[in-house]
Amino acid sequence: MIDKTVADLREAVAGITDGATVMVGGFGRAGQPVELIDALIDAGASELTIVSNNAGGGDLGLARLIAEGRVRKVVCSFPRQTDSWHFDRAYREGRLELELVPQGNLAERIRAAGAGIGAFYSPTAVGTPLAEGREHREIDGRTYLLEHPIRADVALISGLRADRWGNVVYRRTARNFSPIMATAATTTVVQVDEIVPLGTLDPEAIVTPGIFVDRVVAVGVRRWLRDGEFVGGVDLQGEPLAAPTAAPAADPATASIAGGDR
Amino acid sequence: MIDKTVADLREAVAGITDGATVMVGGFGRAGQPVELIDALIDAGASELTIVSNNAGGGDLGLARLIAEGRVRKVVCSFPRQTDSWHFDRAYREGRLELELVPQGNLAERIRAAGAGIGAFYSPTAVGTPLAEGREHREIDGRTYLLEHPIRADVALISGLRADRWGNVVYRRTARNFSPIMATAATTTVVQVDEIVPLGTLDPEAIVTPGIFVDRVVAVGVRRWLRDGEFVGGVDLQGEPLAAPTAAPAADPATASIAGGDR
Amino acid sequence: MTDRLDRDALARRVAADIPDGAYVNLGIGAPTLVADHLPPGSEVILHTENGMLGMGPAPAPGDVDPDLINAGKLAVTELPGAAYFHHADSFGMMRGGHLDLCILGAFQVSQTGDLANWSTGAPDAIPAVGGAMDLAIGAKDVYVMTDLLTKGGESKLVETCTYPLTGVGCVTRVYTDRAVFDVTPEGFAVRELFGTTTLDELRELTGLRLSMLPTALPTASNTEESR
Amino acid sequence: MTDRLDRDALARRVAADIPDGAYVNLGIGAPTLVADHLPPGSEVILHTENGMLGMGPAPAPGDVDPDLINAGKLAVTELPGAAYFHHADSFGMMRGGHLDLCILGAFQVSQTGDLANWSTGAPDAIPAVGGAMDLAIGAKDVYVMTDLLTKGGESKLVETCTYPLTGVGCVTRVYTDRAVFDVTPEGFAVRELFGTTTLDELRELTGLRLSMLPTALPTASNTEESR
Repeated sequence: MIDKTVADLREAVAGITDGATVMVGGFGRAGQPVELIDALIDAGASELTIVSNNAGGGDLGLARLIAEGRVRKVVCSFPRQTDSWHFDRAYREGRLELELVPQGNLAERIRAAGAGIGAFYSPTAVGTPLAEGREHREIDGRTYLLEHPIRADVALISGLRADRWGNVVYRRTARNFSPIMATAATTTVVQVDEIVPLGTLDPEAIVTPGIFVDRVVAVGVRRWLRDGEFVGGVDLQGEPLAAPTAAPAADPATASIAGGDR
Repeated sequence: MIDKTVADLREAVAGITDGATVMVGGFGRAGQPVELIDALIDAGASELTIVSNNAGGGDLGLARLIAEGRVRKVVCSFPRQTDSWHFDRAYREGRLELELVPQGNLAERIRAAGAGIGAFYSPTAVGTPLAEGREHREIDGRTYLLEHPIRADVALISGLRADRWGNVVYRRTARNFSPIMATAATTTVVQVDEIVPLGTLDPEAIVTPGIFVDRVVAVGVRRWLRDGEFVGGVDLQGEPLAAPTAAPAADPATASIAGGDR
Repeated sequence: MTDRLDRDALARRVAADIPDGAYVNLGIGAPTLVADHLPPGSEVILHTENGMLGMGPAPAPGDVDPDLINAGKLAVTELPGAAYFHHADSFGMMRGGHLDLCILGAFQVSQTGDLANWSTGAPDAIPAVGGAMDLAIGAKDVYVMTDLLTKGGESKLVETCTYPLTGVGCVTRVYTDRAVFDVTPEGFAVRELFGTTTLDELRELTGLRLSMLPTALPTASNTEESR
Repeated sequence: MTDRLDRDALARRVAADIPDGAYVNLGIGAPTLVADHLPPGSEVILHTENGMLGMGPAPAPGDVDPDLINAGKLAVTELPGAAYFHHADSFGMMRGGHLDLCILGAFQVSQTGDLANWSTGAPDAIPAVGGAMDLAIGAKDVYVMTDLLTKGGESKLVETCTYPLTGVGCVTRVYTDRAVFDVTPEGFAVRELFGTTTLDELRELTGLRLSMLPTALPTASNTEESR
């Protein structure tokens, strides 16, 4: 019998070694496997290379992993956010290396790793500083850059529900990078709100088939959901809405009035 | 208001000109847009280049298009079937050209066209006759072949349901090539069993978002389904199971015993 | 000063040019405002790079869903007809030329349509590119929405970009607070002047040889207001 | 004659080697039979190239669903836990090395693991390759299931394939009606002999320098029968 579920978060991240390359799903906070990252911090691995769209925001999850000094290098498209102070400090102090990849190339390179593509030509970034020193090729009158796959030892991702075969469904824009990261890592670990019986997930709507998944751990239903349905009552970080007397903290997160981070 | 639905099959295939490259969804009979192909035959276009996994079986659909002498070239992975007599004859008589592409390269080349990839390196077919004269490249110790996108003027595909924005869901293995073909053609035409109100399809389960679809036409629920659920009573070709003395009707529409009204 | 369009008026002006049924990606920042000014009754389908078509406006404060955000990581909503997909599919949509239009901010736009909007090249800046380069080369049309001048008074329309490029020859139109410009083979051509702005004034502010499209509207902002 | 395994017995023999939990693609033809002999209670997840994981056995005659077929275009069923996906994803699964095992038929297998199974190279034949080349290079292990000899009595195990190749150095094991062979750096090594078949006999039939694995089982077919 196939049972990819593991009992707890500790077991879910077991075996991630110092120096490992770890893909981390999520776009900002949506779909970020915060519980798995916390377990990874507890487990103690360091000198990690992180592949993720962002480099953490606030003090949670990826940001905390960086704050704890566990990250040697970040491969991402958008590290700089209003609340990326942990990354910013580590970067400015030269404590970690940054490899900047345009978001679409990042996604396609991850997909290529999972799909056995040796390399591909992308039109993105041609003529920009990110094209310097790269192989250019003209195809049908357009210039492209050669892009190579990005693989990882481990992918940590967050889904809504999974079954014991490792089939996963996501919720809304929390899907983002997770389905492709699941295909590109030697070991893929998925945290979900709940594990459901085999045969419960609609076979037409499964986004990540279990073939890409090695371990599944249930972390409990998020506070803004009930039976998988949105019930509201939280802020963008998923924290319960403040009572009338919410005091703004003295941190930069409150300085965001226009919300843009570019 | 966006309304991609068209009134009938004639309108659905309008504008397909002689010499056009037409992608045709389906794997064998599953997902083959037989009604659209019939309309294309009626519309009269010829000298077509067909991109499809197979080259037709039996006397229906793609096989009939070939039998009618409308096809100049077939790009496919598996033309030879036990019932591909129309293709076989045309090929042996030199009336059409065949470009044989391994199935995975065919799929990936179609995807590449839709995803704006200039070309990619595939390990498939290295060392085989299909690699002759092709660009080889060694990447990380493995040899790959350069593969280029396959685009089309029109894609004809078959789905289960669609809405007026052109969002499409499929049924079981009838999905096959259709979602990628929808992305790779200038004009994508979808036949579905039924058109449903906007907002009815689950946003998490939409396989082809409407951005890839230009025209949608309803052709009626297939005879082996009721309310989208399988009710049985047909053979592999979708024909009603023979009753002990079932006389083949002159008009296929009257042969519906399982509640379909195709 | 009052002749110049403010951000909201500019967003309204841009929105008025988006045809019914268009698939549009709105960049982070000012372009996001365009969503609030789409003509009522028109169906424009908004794409967000993080995996959604059919994005709706911001939710009421109590209805913020942390799983439903846009590229700027702000809460949005889901319209009937919406669809979700993963990042490779989302950027395949862009790169494959399926979006009709993308509206971006800019540091500089050159007269050949080069765009610089991701980095000022400052040596101590932390670089971040996000989806800007993919968007710039992906959409059928790339419109830029920006003030004509920087806070320091320099023209953002330039002969050649001095900031690091986002994309080459990708911008087709620029909406500024003073005028709308098309990028043509002969450089920037004024499509529309706002308020009392004149062609000569624009030439002086930009230092560029600007032409005037035969169809240019001299007082579009007023026209807008009187609708 | 009776010492040789028939197709069903061979399918049972192959099936016995598939570990619980393996992701397996069965080629068209004889390999399809393996599905009928998977050990009860073991969960082996079958992949079919036309977009499905969790494929079940053939349906009852009245339950044939034309939308649910395998790579050979035969009716199959859906097991609980099944998932559907499109062709690019299906072949990405293969090419990306996610399948544990693929079982294919063969015209010839060379002692370096080259496979020829798609074309006899006959000048008047209509070529058709399907997914064979993708499968050959994609799965972690490629097992071939075949009679040792052609109907004309020629060995399908050869020094060098004379038929057009499907894949280079891809086969790891060959199950035949007389013996099981591993492809090793030193060529074919006998892993198991069926019935009264001897190593010398195999050397004569194949004309190849064959070695014997230290762990080789001389009478596996009997062992099988007595389970």
